Amino acid sequence: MSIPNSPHNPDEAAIFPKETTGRRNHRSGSGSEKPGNSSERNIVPILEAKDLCHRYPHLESNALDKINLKVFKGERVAVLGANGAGKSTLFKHLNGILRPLSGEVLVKGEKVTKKNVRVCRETIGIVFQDPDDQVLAPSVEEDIAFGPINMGLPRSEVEVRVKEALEMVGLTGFEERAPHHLSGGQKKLVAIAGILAMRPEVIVLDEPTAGLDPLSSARVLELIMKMNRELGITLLLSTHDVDVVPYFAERVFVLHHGRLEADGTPEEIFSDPELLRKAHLRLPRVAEVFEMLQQEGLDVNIQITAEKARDEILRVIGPGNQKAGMK
Amino acid sequence: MSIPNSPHNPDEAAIFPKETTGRRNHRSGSGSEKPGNSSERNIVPILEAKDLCHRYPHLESNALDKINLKVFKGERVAVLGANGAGKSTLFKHLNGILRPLSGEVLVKGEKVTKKNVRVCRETIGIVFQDPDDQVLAPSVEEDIAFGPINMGLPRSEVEVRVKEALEMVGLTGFEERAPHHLSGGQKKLVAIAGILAMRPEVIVLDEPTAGLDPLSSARVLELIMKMNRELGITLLLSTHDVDVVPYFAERVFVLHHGRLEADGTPEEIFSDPELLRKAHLRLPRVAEVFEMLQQEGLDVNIQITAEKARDEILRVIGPGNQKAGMK
Amino acid sequence: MHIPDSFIPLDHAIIYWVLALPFIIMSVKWAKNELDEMKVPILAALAAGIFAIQAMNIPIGMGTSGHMVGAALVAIVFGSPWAGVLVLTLVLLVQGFAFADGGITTMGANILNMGVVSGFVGYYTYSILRRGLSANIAAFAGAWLGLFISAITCTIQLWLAGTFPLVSGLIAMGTFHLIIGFIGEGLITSVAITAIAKSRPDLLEDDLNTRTERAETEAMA
Amino acid sequence: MVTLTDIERESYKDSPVHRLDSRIKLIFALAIIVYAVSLPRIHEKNMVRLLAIEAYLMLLVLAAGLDLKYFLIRILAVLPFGLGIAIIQLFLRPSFVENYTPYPLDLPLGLSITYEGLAFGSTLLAKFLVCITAIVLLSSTTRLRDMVAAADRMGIPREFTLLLSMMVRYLFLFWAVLKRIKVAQETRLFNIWNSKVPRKWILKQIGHSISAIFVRSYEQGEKTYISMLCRGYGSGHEKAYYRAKIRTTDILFLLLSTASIAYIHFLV
Repeated sequence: MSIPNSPHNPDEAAIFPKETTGRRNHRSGSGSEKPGNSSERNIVPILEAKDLCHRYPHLESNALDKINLKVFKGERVAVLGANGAGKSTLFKHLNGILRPLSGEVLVKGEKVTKKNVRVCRETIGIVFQDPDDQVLAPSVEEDIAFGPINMGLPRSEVEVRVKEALEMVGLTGFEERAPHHLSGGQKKLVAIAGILAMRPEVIVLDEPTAGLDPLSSARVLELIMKMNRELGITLLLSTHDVDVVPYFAERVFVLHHGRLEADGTPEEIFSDPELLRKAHLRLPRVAEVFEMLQQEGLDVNIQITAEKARDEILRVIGPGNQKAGMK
Repeated sequence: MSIPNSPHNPDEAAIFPKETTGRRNHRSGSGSEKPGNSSERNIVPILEAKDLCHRYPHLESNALDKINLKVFKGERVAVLGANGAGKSTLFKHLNGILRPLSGEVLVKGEKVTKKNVRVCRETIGIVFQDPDDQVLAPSVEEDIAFGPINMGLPRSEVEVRVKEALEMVGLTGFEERAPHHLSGGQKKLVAIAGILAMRPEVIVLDEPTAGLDPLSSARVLELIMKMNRELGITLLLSTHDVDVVPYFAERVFVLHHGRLEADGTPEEIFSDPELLRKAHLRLPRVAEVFEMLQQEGLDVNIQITAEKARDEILRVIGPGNQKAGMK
Repeated sequence: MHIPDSFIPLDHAIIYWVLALPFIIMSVKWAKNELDEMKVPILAALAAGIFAIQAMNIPIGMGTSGHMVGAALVAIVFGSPWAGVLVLTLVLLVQGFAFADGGITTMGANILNMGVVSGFVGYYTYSILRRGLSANIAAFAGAWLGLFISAITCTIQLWLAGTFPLVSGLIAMGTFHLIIGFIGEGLITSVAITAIAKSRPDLLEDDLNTRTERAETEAMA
Repeated sequence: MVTLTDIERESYKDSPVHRLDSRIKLIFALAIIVYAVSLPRIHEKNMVRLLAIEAYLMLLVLAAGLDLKYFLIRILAVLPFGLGIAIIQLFLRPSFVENYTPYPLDLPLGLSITYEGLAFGSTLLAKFLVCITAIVLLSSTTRLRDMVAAADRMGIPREFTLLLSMMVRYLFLFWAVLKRIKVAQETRLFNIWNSKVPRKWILKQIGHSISAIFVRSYEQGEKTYISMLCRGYGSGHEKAYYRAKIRTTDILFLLLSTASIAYIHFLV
């Protein structure tokens, strides 16, 4: 038995059509001139990177290489990439934790500088991958209050925010609990609440479902959707779990070896299996079936969610044949 | 947009048909009387748990509750369960790290006792979820040598084993590397090599693909299959990633709240969506599409791998209609 | 408080090494035999953790920051000063050989001051005060006193070496560590003990034997 | 600021010095330090000898291809404390000298400098410099784990070197944890000098992060212990694993260095 769906050898796929990448890259770079779906909402992107480069002192090559991207208010964007593609490095630039080697990051049109970095961090909250790095206080409420207190808010306001954040993530009643004794999924929720309490406009989440089982993972994703829907928070989420992306993202960035290889809707991205394999990723499981059907010569479009897959299969079978297949 | 495929509320599904569970449990419990697929290979199971119970001192309920299972030589078994279902606790009983509250564990028909525990640990190797818990030496070769040295093997033999294990996992040339310079996937391979060098008959892997990106995950699974195929190692693997199971396992145990809820082939297990939801799991993404098609009244069988899904869809479309759908 | 090489003449340095060695050997023996071998990996990982903890800046005031030593904290959690000796020995070895922080010839003296003195003084002050006071106050006093006494020992060693005048040295080092120790060692240890009591209450169980028994029932080592 | 990462980066370079056996380098560094410390506290030849040794060490630094800026930063990182103590010697009267010759210089506050104080202070500083250079050279050309292996092969009991080797392994892990914790705290606007929040609260938060690292490293040890049991730990066969052998170049280096020190001591 062999394991299908394993990404190709990267060397094999190295001859990737450069033009496609170039065009894709531009879509984000020139969002303001060419009014796309997202730029209609707002002319000034809430978050923008211009030719952003980063290099770690001990490494030879750039960890981020001329990244150009724009995120608009209210969007839900997924950053897809294998481990080491540069997702976490990119995120650390978005609120001025790292300083660019060249290029710049703009928050609401303003360049992130040493001066405005505190404001930027209030605008852009980051939820890190391992909640144990973030949730340090011995009780849930103390941890959630950490950000608001650092912002210099008065005690009463802090209390309101802690209460609200706990309600939002569905952990009311957990105030006194020690985070150490919570499950992985619950700890993740506390980490998110800690950021929510700072009322940021953008929340960046690094691999929010990593290590979580299906139930916790679904809960975290539901919460993320709710934050976007109810609070209008712009979301940027990194993941290497391609199956989760179609259910969450309106737009997808594909990152590979520190370069932004593509920027498009999930449908666009996942209709290009070669692109994904080059980035050491794979197709969603459902899409894989459709790719195989295409290889069999069937006239189907690649679908990425279960619902659309069902509809596409029903369409191919056709209303006449459907009866034949009935029980 | 809602997230489909989220497991149901556990309370809703609480009225789970007890009979089914009972029957399923027995399949494994009475393997010797009723010659099944697996017991044909060997009468004495290489690993067996009899009414195994475990309780952690600070908890009220049993972490493991009357577990009965048998694993036969050369099998590839997946233990499916949500976080906290008891998978890791079960594994720690299999080589005498934990002592049962009641019941017993048999390795090659012999009860694990304080006396033979060292031999058991040479027979049954455990690869833990987080390679940082296991890779304890500051260089790859020192780490792989740890097990063989503890077995009291002569120096020359240790060197041979280190070399072989590194070859097997494809990390030859990494002898001198420091673990913190390795990627997550590579660290996992080192952890596996450390166990392989002890030449165990059974390898137990706790969530071997957790946190790995698609490429690393595929590499680890390929290695696992190779160990089974080439070295005849019996494999027991825990996971909550249901999508991976069909590509790996011949048999599946479903664990929930410390109980063994089911034991069967992947096809059997995944044809029962209710069972999975009760265990806080979900159907594989591909199977989900088929479940939806069934709900539409289509006469399809639930398929779990991409290949079989393709064949099933082609079957439903039928050879006549297939032409109609052709490009 | 790390005494560098050449600040103590070689003959003195050798005497401090000779004094420190039995403590180091005893502490390894303690880790291996006294309770169970489980202590060995825990102490190694903890030494790595203490190394990171010592790199955390603690604001003392007026723009100066200090850091924690941690011998008392380790000794209190393990219920034995030997743990403090062993962990600090490991940390000082790495600091000395990797960072040139503290010397090689003077390492014996440094281990005596920071590991043995602050571990023993810290732990026994804690355990005596613990009879009548709450854990966090006892921990505060233990850690503070441990650090203070070890600074005094350090001053005396430098005086014996002829590098420091006794009185003014005592006044300078004493006041400095009285202040640093109050915040950096005392307060932080007390907060840490309270926090550990909440996340891992079992680590602070007074009766060490119950802990060992539990470990034995769990592991068939 | 010198971090573990910088030290490690240098130690991973490749040069004739890096390739020397770690035992040889360890013995060499120890010999240099013991020699420097053992020189008399006041002696007219001290300066020449120490500076000659320092020059020899600097030659090795160049041969090792170390980043000179990094090397300087590392020296400067530890120098201030030593410099401070050395400078106050000028104003003190070293207790081990009986007669003092005051330096003809009028100072306020009734301070005076003595020739003996000057000689002692400068020797102290020179010795200090040589010792730090030897250690920085050692740690920049020898990986930490090789030092542990060297210690093991030189007869330090395995019980202790296993502890050291595991500590070195987890050192880098917790260094990374510390960095991640700091980044996460910065993201939430934590700053130990933030005047908008009470100092007491800030100290409490530091206590929390320290206890979090403490508990995490303790639990890392517990988990590692379990995995060690699974790999037969406690069988009594504990031995270290290494492959390096001492080569002729190692012996030559040791002979050359011994000769150089001897030459410096007796003939300079």
